[in-house]
Parts: sequence; structure tokens; C-alpha cells
Amino acid sequence: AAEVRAQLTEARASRARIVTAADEQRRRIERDLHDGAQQQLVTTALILRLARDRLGPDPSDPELGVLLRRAADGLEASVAELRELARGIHPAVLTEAGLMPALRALAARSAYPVDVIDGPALPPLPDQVAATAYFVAAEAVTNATKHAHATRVHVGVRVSANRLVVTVADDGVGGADLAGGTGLLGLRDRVAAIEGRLVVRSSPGDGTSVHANLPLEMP
Amino acid sequence: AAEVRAQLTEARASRARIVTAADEQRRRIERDLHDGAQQQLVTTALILRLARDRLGPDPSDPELGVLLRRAADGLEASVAELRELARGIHPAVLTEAGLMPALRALAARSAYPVDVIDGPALPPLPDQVAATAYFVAAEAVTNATKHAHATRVHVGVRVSANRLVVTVADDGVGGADLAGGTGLLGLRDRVAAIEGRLVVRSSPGDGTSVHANLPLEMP
Amino acid sequence: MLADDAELFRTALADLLERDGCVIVGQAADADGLLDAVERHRPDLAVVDIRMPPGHHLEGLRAAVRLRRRHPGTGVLLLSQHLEVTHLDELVGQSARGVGYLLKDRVTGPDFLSAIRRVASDGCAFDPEVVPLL
Ligand SMILES: Nc1ncnc2c1ncn2[C@@H]1O[C@H](COP(=O)(O)OP(=O)(O)OP(=O)(O)O)[C@@H](O)[C@H]1O
Ligand SMILES: Nc1ncnc2c1ncn2[C@@H]1O[C@H](COP(=O)(O)OP(=O)(O)OP(=O)(O)O)[C@@H](O)[C@H]1O
Ligand SMILES: [K+]
Ligand SMILES: [Mg+2]
Ligand SMILES: [Mg+2]
Ligand SMILES: [Mg+2]
Repeated sequence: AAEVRAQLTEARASRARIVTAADEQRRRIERDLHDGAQQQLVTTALILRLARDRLGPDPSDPELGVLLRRAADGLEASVAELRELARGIHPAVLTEAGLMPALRALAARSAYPVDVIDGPALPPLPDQVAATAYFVAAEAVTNATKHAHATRVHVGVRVSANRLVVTVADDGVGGADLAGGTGLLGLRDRVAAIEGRLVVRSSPGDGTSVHANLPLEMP
Repeated sequence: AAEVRAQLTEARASRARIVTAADEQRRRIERDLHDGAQQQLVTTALILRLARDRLGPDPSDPELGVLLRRAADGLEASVAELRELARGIHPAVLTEAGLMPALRALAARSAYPVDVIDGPALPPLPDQVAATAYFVAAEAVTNATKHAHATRVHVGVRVSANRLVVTVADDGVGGADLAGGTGLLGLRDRVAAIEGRLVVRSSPGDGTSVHANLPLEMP
Repeated sequence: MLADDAELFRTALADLLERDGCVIVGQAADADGLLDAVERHRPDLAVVDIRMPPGHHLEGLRAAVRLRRRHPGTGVLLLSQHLEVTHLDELVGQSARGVGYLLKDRVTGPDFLSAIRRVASDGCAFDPEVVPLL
């Protein structure tokens, strides 16, 4: 029994390390995208703009003007796409400014009305806790906008008894089902990896709420 | 005791799901990069080339020719950079062609002489096994080229008793130490997540070998 | 005044601004060069990359904070490849006059040149990505 217990401790510890390493890798990919290709592309887009300016509004070869415009458009589209992709991998604002600003930025970007409820200021959070809280909120908000037909979505974060509690609630059709996809199941595993608990409450016609209860200190 | 055992089973199962989900995400990022931005950029490079052809070899505005050339160079550099990054995230050849071609591509890219030893053809491998085997080989080869001062590195893969055995051996200075970085520790966790075993043998002056023994069927 | 260690980007930016009627009084590739040049020329505006040698960390930002204290007449527009918002409050300080912060992606956007003019004439310009963080 002692051996099984030791194996359990090790399995949980390695699970937590795996999540941390994956987060770290995501952060690095996001940075590499920005500091590498993206930087290069922005310079190229600028040079192309100069080329177009040089050609002037009435080029002697209009076809050339069209080509340069298409190239510039394509380049700008790629820059925008890469920025989106990088953000989906790991939002820089989370690292730079913390959980609440990241959640407000998430809400601001949503096509849907999402309220982030401001509570008392949070203490400094361990990286994995902040990242887990963010990913819970992001997936739950995405679900609410995809599945709920809600009028509003609320995101709340508070600290209580050395735990961080994240809640995302909508007033939509309900019927969320962990077995129905990979999003909620993935959250449950992620939350478990830092010894937290995920609870989903959802009944048809009565909206859905997702609660993640995360320890601020790892046992 | 039965309860601890159940918790152990669940901890291991969720650990395996976390690794699978992370691999899946990496695969998706690679695809998004490839089918999205990269595709777009290749098209843009083509348009830019048409523009340069149109301008001709002796443009009336030489400065414009210079700008277009610079833009084309910048574009090419970004495409190359993105390709590198995507490959580091998840090598497409692994998904497209399987483990052995992916390892041969890895060896071909290495600045160092790396031999991939061909054995009997492998059976079809579960995705996580192929991915884990690849990442073990990639990290061990990187370590050998970074730390070993070896003259050669050998990579071998074989199937034995329903297990896949991956070996990376160098004839360098030895002294590999799991506690010395995050690479080997990360491999150990990754291998454990699919119920495999990682063994590192390394003694000063006698080279280093890394062995991963991976079950082909999950228990 | 332009300061960025990425030479290709900096010269292209200089071209763009000159074509728009700006006079570029100097270019620098690091924070010291920036501070010297501003001391000498007292320009209306310094466009400053956040990350420059030697540390490629927040050198540009720190230089920008000093510039704003020492030369209130010089507007400062920070450019960053990456969203970095530490010490942003320190940069803005008491008043958001003659100060801005944009991601480099915006330089080809439609509003970039007007942002330049705004910051040079004591206004401000902040990236939409940055605004929710202020
Ligand atoms: N807020 C919600 N309101 C109503 N139904 C929901 C809500 N959240 C989830 N569901 C239901 O539960 C299912 C499972 O959600 P889950 O996030 O796991 O998967 P998904 O969103 O369908 O796909 P993905 O794997 O991309 O996340 C959904 O398919 C949907 O039917
Ligand atoms: N093939 C090898 N030959 C000699 N020393 C090695 C070899 N592999 C690893 N080592 C030693 O063991 C240490 C741990 O390796 P590990 O891969 O965990 O970390 P790393 O390569 O230093 O950094 P990273 O976390 O980026 O992988 C290394 O720092 C190095 O000193
Ligand atoms: K920068
Ligand atoms: Mg979902
Ligand atoms: Mg290593
Ligand atoms: Mg720089």
C-alpha cells in the first residue's frame, strides 16, 4: 500500500511537471513567433509599403501597382493571422500583466458580451495557477458563445481560503456535457494536474456554470 | 488501499490524456502554420516575383528594384523561419510518413554525423508512441551534439515483445545527468506518461546512451 | 529621431517618415546613442524600440522614461515587436502627453502616420492591445 501511495505521488508530480513544461513550451513558441518570423514580416511589409509609395498613385504600369497591392495585402493578412495564432497558443498579456488583464482582454475581444467581474485585487499567482485559470475561462467562454445561446456571460475570479476560484456562468440553454467533446475534459485534467477541482453545473433551460477551484500552494 | 489504487489509475490515465492533448495541439499548431500563414506567404512571394519580373532587369526606377528585392529576401527568410519553428513544434513528416522517415530527416538536418540504423520494418505505431519515440530521439541527439564532443551518434529503433525500443548512443565524454537540465527529466515524464521506461547510461569517458522502452499497447 | 537595433526596419521606417515630410535628425541602434542624439538635437519626437542592445530587454523603455523626464519637449513613441507592458505606468508618468506605445505590426496600418504626428505634437497614441492594460 505504501508503494502504491508512492507511485500515486510520483504520477501526480510528473503530471504537474508535464503541464508546466507544456505551458513553458507554449510561452516559448509564442515568443519565437513574435521575435522571429513576425519581426521579419513586419519589416518586409514596411519595405513593400515604401515600394508602393514609390510607384505612386498613378503608376505607368498599372498592373505592377495591382501586384504590389496584392502582395502587401497578403503580407498584412499573414501578420494578422500569426498574431492571432500566437495569442491562441499563449497570450502574452498573461505573462506580462497577469490574470485579470488577460481576462479583460479576452472579454474585449469576444464578439459576445462578456462581463469580467472585478473583485478585490488578487495576490501574485503561481504561473501554473494563472495559466490554468486563464485556459479554464477561455474554454468556458468559448463554449458559452458557441453552444449556449446566452444573452450574457459572466467571468468571476476570487481568492478564498488560499484557493483561487474561477467561475464562468451563462444564462443560456444549458446541457453542457463533459462527454460531448474534448474541451471540458481537457480542462478537468488540467485542473486536476495542479490538484484543483473542476465542477460544471448545467441543466437544460437554466444556463451553465463552470467552476474551477485551484490551490494557491501546491501540496 | 483500493481507493489509492483507483486514484493512481486515474492520475496515470489523466496524465496520458494530457500528453495526448498537448501532442494534438502541437500537431494542430503545425498544421495551422503550414496551411495558414505559410501558404499565404508563399503565394505572396510568388506575386512579388511577378512584380519584379514586370519591372524587368533594368527598371526606370532602380530604387524600386532594390526595395522589391529586399522585400523578396525578407519574405523568404520569414518563410524559412516559420518552417523551422513549425518543425520544432511538431514535425509534419512524423504525421505524414511515420517514425523512421522522421528520424532520417532529423539525422539529415543535423550538423553532426548521425546514423539512423535501419532494422526490420516497424508495425504501425500508435500516435503517442511514435511521437514519444521521436521526441526522445530528438532530445538525445541534441544533447549528444551539444554536450558529448562525440565523433558519432547512433539512433536505433526496434520492436521486441510488443514494445518499441529506441536507443540513442554516442561515443562522447559521458557524464549525462538527469538533474542537470530539463530535457532528460521532461523525457522521463513523457515516457512515463505512456507507461514506458527511460534509462540513461553514461559514465565519464565512456559515452552516453539513452534507451526508451515503450509499450505498443496501453495497459 | 529613430532608435532601433534592427537596421533594415529602422531605415525603412526613416524612409517612410521622410516621405511623409518628417525630418530625421538622427538614428541610433542603442539606448546610449539615442540619449546622446536627443541631447544634441532636441527633436520633436523620438521613436524608440523597446528592446535594444546590450541586453535586448527593456533598454529602450528605460531610455524613454529618462527622455521624458529630461526633455519634456520631445515626444516619445515606443515600438515593440512583442507586447511588453512592465513599467508602462512609469513611462506614462503624470500625464499622457507626448507619449505613445504601439506594436510594430501597426507601422503599415492606416493610422500610423497620424499617430506619429499626434505624439510629436504633445498628444498620445496607444495600441488597442495596450489600452485595456493601462
Ligand atoms: N455553456 C454551454 N452551454 C450549452 N452547452 C454547452 C456549454 N458548454 C458545453 N456545452 C455542451 O457540452 C459539450 C461538450 O463541451 P466541450 O467544450 O467539451 O466540447 P466542444 O466545445 O463541443 O468541442 P471542443 O472539444 O472543441 O471544446 C458541447 O458539445 C456542448 O454540447
Ligand atoms: N550525450 C551527452 N553527453 C554528455 N553530457 C550530456 C549528454 N546528455 C546530457 N548531458 C549532460 O546532462 C545534462 C542534462 O541534460 P538535459 O538534456 O536534461 O539538459 P540540457 O541539455 O543541459 O538543457 P535542456 O533543458 O535545454 O535540454 C546536460 O546539461 C549535460 O551536462
Ligand atoms: K522589441
Ligand atoms: Mg469546447
Ligand atoms: Mg537537453
Ligand atoms: Mg530591437
